[in-house]
Amino acid sequence: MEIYWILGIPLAGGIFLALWGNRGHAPEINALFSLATLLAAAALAARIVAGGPLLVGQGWFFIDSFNVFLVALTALVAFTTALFSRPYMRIEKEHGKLTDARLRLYHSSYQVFIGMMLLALTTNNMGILWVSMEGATLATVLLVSLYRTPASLEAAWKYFILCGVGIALALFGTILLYFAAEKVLGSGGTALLWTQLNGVKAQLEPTVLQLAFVFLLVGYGTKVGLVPLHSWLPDAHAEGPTPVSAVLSGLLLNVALCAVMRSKVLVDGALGTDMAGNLMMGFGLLSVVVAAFLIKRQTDVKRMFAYSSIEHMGLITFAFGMGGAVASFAGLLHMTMHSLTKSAIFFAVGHATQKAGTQMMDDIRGLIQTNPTLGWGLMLGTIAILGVPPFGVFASEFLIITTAMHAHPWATPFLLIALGVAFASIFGKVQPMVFGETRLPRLPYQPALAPVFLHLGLVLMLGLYIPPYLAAWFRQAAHLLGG
Amino acid sequence: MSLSYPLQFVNLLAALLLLISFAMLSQRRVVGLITLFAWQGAALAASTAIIAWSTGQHHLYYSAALTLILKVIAMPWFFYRIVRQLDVNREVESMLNIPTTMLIGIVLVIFSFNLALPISQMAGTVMRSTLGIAMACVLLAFLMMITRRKAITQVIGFLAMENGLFFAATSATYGMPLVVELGVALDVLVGVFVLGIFFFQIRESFESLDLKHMEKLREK
Amino acid sequence: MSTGILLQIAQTLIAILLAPLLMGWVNQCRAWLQGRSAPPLTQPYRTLKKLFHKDAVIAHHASPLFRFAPYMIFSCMVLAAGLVPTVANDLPFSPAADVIALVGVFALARVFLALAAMDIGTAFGSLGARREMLVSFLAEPALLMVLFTASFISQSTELPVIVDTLAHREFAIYPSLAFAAVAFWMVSTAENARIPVDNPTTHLELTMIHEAMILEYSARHLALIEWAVALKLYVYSALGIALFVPWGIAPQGDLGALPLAILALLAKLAAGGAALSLLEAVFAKLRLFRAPEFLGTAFLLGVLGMLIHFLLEV
Amino acid sequence: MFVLAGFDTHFLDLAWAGVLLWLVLGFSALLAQRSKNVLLRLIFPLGGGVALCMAAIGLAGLTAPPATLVLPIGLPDLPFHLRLDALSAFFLLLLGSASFGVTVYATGYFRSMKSAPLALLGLWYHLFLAGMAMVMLADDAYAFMVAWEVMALSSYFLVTTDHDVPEIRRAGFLYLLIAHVGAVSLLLAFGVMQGGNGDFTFATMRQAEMTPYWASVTFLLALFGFGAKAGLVPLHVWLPEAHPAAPSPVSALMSGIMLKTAIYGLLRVTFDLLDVQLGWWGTLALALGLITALYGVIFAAVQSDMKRLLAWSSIENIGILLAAFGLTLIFYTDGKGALAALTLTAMLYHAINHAFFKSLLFVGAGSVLHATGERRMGKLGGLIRFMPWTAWLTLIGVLAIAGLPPLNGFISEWLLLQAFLLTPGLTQPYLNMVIPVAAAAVALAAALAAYVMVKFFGVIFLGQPRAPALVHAHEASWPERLGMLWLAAGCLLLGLFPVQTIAAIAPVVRLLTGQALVNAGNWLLIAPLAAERAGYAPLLFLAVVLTVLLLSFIWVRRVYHGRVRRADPWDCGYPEQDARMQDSAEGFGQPIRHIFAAFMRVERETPDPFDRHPHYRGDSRDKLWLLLYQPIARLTGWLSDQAARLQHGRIQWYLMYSFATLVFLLIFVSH
Repeated sequence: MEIYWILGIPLAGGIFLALWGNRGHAPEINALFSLATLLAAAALAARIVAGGPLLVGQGWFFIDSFNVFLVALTALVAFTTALFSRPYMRIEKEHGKLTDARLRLYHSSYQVFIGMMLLALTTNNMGILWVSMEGATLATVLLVSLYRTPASLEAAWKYFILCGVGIALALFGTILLYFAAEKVLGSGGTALLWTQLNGVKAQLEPTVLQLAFVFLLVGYGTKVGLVPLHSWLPDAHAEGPTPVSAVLSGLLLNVALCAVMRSKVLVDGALGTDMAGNLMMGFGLLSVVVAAFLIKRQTDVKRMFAYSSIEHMGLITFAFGMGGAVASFAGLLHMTMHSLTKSAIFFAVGHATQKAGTQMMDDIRGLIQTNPTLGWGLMLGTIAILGVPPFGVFASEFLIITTAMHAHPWATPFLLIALGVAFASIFGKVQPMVFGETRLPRLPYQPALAPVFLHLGLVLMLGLYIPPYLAAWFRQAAHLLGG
Repeated sequence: MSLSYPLQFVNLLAALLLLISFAMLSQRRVVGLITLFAWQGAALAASTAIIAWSTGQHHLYYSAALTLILKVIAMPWFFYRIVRQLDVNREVESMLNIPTTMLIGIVLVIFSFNLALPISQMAGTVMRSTLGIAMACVLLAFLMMITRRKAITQVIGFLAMENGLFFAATSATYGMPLVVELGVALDVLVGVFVLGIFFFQIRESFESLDLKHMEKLREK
Repeated sequence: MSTGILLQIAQTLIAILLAPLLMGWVNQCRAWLQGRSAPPLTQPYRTLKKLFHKDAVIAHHASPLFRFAPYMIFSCMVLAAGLVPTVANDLPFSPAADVIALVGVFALARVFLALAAMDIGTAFGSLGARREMLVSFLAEPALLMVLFTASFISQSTELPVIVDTLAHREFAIYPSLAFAAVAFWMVSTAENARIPVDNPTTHLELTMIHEAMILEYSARHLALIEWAVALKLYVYSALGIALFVPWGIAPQGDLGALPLAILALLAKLAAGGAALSLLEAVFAKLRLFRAPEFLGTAFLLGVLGMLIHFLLEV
Repeated sequence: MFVLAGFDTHFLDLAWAGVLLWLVLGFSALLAQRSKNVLLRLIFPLGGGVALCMAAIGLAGLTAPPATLVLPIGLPDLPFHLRLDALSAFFLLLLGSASFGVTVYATGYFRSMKSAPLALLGLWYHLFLAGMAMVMLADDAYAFMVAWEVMALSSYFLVTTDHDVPEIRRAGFLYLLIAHVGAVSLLLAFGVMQGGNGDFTFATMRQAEMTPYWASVTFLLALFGFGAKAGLVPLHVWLPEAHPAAPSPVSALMSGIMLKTAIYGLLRVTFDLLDVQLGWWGTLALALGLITALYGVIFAAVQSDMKRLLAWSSIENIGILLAAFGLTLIFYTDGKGALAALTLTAMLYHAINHAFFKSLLFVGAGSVLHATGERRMGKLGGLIRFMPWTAWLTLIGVLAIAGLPPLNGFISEWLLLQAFLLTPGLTQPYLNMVIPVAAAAVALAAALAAYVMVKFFGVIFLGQPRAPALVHAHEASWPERLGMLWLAAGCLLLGLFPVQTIAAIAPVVRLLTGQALVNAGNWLLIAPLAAERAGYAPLLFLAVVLTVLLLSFIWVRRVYHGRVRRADPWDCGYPEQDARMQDSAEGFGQPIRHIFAAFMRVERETPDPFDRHPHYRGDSRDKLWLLLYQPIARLTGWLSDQAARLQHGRIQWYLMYSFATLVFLLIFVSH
């Protein structure tokens, strides 16, 4: 059964790497474990696409087309990130920023983190979902503070406290859910199984579910980074090591949003109103607008792209909030595109900052002279994330905006303004980084840019051509989300 | 309606929990805070055990034991050690002065009771009103986290919040499925462990656990 | 048709030959009004003859454009002369270019003159070119407005049709034409480099517009340009006649009316020339920066004329 | 070509093949970055060949029945739909014919570039062409938007070819930003038009019934979006920055062709996709167009950088196109089909004219830039003697854009003015008042254009060289001359054969307005509506001028003995002449600046009497920057400051946010 492999490999990897320490080839082993995970995930995806949804282990694990594609995506990005982190971390060590002990911590908790996210994605039990989300948080807290600089400690602390509190609220929501469920399903394990709940969602007590959803939304929403719960996100992204920033904004946010969606489906079923949808649209729109205006004032490149993650998460939340086949489809598509593109950008940014020795954008200039491939990688990645065709981010934005214009015209002025401001801010800052003259010397070593262009290539392809099975997959998922 | 004595006793414990929450809200000294936290844990463990006994939900015994070990013995001891090592006993005055905090706390209690009322009406379990109390505990702990200025007090607030959640779980729903309980417990344990590491790191780079040193990351 | 073509050619020839005479007449009248002893009527012809027999002196770095321009300007004016009905109203060529094209012809000539003036690269040449273009960018649309007013009235931009409507249909009073007439007078003074916009006889280079442009020309090129200038004055007068006092122009295919038409034409031209010189005598030359205001007024009058047409005559 | 009209679908296939070829050429350029010969002798010429084929396809497609094609790429439910009807065919013809000349020119122009950047440029160049072609072929919103943005993106990279110059970076940024905002508003327009069922094909949009309200919303959004691309005032600020920044052939493509894609889109949306049209749209477009035209030409007159001057004049021409578009709408909604046909004909005619003469002027300016390395007109002069080919070919373009007969610029203006003249009897009386004023504005713009062009040609090519180095200016290379010849020939032929051209445009006009322009004249005389109302026969016109020219020349030869003496210029006997005595570009524009000072912010540096090196600098800036764009920037900054207050670093406050959100939501749902 692939599912056990998928969960087992990373956890085993975590333990193994913790024991193995840094006695040579740890990065390679890390990459190997991720590769194994990726293969298992691919196998699982193939099976799901062939055979449809799947309940495993007395219904403790439930894999439908919605989460299996997130599983595949997670495994893929995890693998490429591992590839990227191999040279990156080596150089960090050469720069004396990291010790062997910390690298050991990094590698093992990286695997654990991936494992936790996969668990969160595949579990069928809302309780376990909560547990694994908390686990993922804990695994990354120490990664954020890996450099032990005051700034990184502060970021990690805020990350821990804010997300911890958020998660706690989510737990309360889960309890309320269970409280409502056990009256229908009776006490015991089954009452938290999502499939069971989904079966009886019409009978669940609306008032309780309302409260539950509020707690779940605020709880998991904190991890999604919805304004005004987002405050931890820019700090954590800017201060942690770049590979961590990549997986945080590329994967963790998706997983959290996936949790929100799971509960939304239940609440919609129970209430029969679109209260949940409206709430999500409100949060999404707020996030998009606020993030766009905050991007404008950034000087630190990683911080800027962290805010852009908030913006895109807001856009996705907005899309899911709108509901309907097209919007949900667009939301899923945007999730994928954002993960791929944003992680690619962080890879490129990582090398750029490493070379310049700073994250201040004013000190990074003329990458195209010092290393053309890196420069073009960053430029194309930025253009992609800004939603310029033919890159796939545009495909989803196209669907989202047109649907919004048709279904909720009132929201479009905000979207128009926010997208415009975000475009002006990000592009106006990235352009001089890539183009123009520079004082920096050429890059001494060859950066690992294969992941960057792999991701961008995928994004480009998906912008022009979405393979039918992938489309079918998206469509099923969109249908599951109440399309 | 009349409740059986054990359950009345649980109600009493519930009231006690709420009381302790208020006490924590007003407590200035860190050590006192830890003590109160331990008591809260004890009350929680007791109520869990009683519910387990009176309703025959055997898995609740496990969680009662867990609570006892973790929240009454392990963590307080751990915190005492930290406080002694880092001597951060004296808490500087909180952001809001105590009376105001109390007033807000009362408002919160009323709010959460109102919120819980319709739900308790339909509660299948014998324990009705406890949900409101649990929610009140959660919100009070939240308030405490907001008002306090030391890292360690924030953590204690965080754990008090978990206590509230735990109480909600046990009293309102006779506890979550065992796996979940174990998972939650594990998470809490790891969390506290991580926190411990943190305290020392923070300590060695800021020479104190005061949060005012950690306001560097901001929008200029 | 054949008669038409004959008439067409005859009319054009008349224009070419008569133009210097008109110029002479205007100069004579002005001399009288200024109390000077007038040059003979045929003075322009003599000037032309003299110029044609002189040696041409051309600046070293004059480009071919400089030598090509005079011919171009001259032929543009001849073409223009062929478009305006003066004696007879059936001009088989006129459909080839209506009033808008007529304005286009003037513009073409002007542009070539200005370019030629800039070609040598002297201070006065480019100064003149700039001023000429400045004057024209207001005068040209004003002229268009005047012509549009007439076209609106006669629902056509073909001059013969316009003349036919105004002269040979039942008589009607068009207030819009009054505005147009004033505008037309202002434009034609500007376009023909007359007072108050420009002074054809000035010798003070700093005040020159038209003269400054042709300072570098000599001999045959100068002769062609002078002739073209005379033709331009003639065409404008003919245009004015056709628009505002068209009576007497022989209608289509009515050869009997020709002699009378010729006499009428001569009379009108004489009167027009006298009037022009009179106006020149009473007005003073404007400062250059007043010129745009002057022409702006003309432009506004033209637009007003059209608006009034829409208000009162539709 | 027309014999093939039976196999109409093949034209679309061919067009698609052409697009593919361009793409392939682009990427092969990237591969061939080692050798410049391959790039200049093989890839660019092939691209030119494709362009010529595109022109042929367009010409054939004009008369062929509409053909559609569905590609296997795109979104799952939305593969790329392509369609070739008369409208797209016409613009394809415009694209192919103009870009052929430009590309031929480019093979000579880029010879001085290094091969690596040239390869990159080749990639973007061909992507740009392919993108524009796709815009004209696209038959669903997604394909259209993708092509639209590919076009914008590739042109952005072309503009920033010399990205080490800060001004050029700024120009490129401004360009891409405004293009993107416009694109988003186009997205919104398509969002209104789609039926809400996620079906974005134009076919369904054509069927869609729309209330006047939503139709107007769509039109305004489209006007904004396409206006941003076309450089409609006040969205024009990027244009005078970006067009000069690009290498000259690229400027030619952008000004000559890319701006027309906006016009194409406007026509497509308004007349083809929307099922209702309202009169006031026309009035709005007319007003905006005239404002744009006058604004553009006034600023063109005061420029001292030759490429900026041309860019501003492009704004003017776009304004005229838009005015014609508005007039068409007015007539069309007023049920005056014949007049609508006339104005639309004028508009399309002007579009293709502008494609030719503006490209010609830009490449001419490019040759000058190449030969002298100087863009400031104040440092040029007298080039007609050192580069006669460039000068005389440019002169054709100058006369054409100045709207002088018998060249092509005059015809479109003539048709437009005819349309103004034939208006009386519109149902809304206020229009009858508006029209004359509009006509006056058009006439004014045309006259000013002549002023601008005299300045352009006179200052650059005539007079004495203003810098000693100019004497060594070398003539343009042969490929450049050939390219310019092609474009100049286009100007001449379009000017001399209006009847045939109008006949060729007729299918487009019929497609959009339901009826075509009737020509009452014969094969050499255009007479819209009726022969006795208006007529113009350029061939005859030219014939007469040439005959008179010839006769007068011969006759002068007769009477004249033909001695010519060369001497120093006389100039009223001023002894020493030097080049600094001529009008500079600023000087030539000074009267206009003096008259229209209200529209611009004039910055002057005047020398004081004791200056060692006295110099004068006069610079006229666009006032809209201060009045519109800077306030927007300030507002954004202010809002950003407000947003920044959220993020002030104190964790207690962050917790407070979560708390407040929670409580708020709880209250929200419990009531």
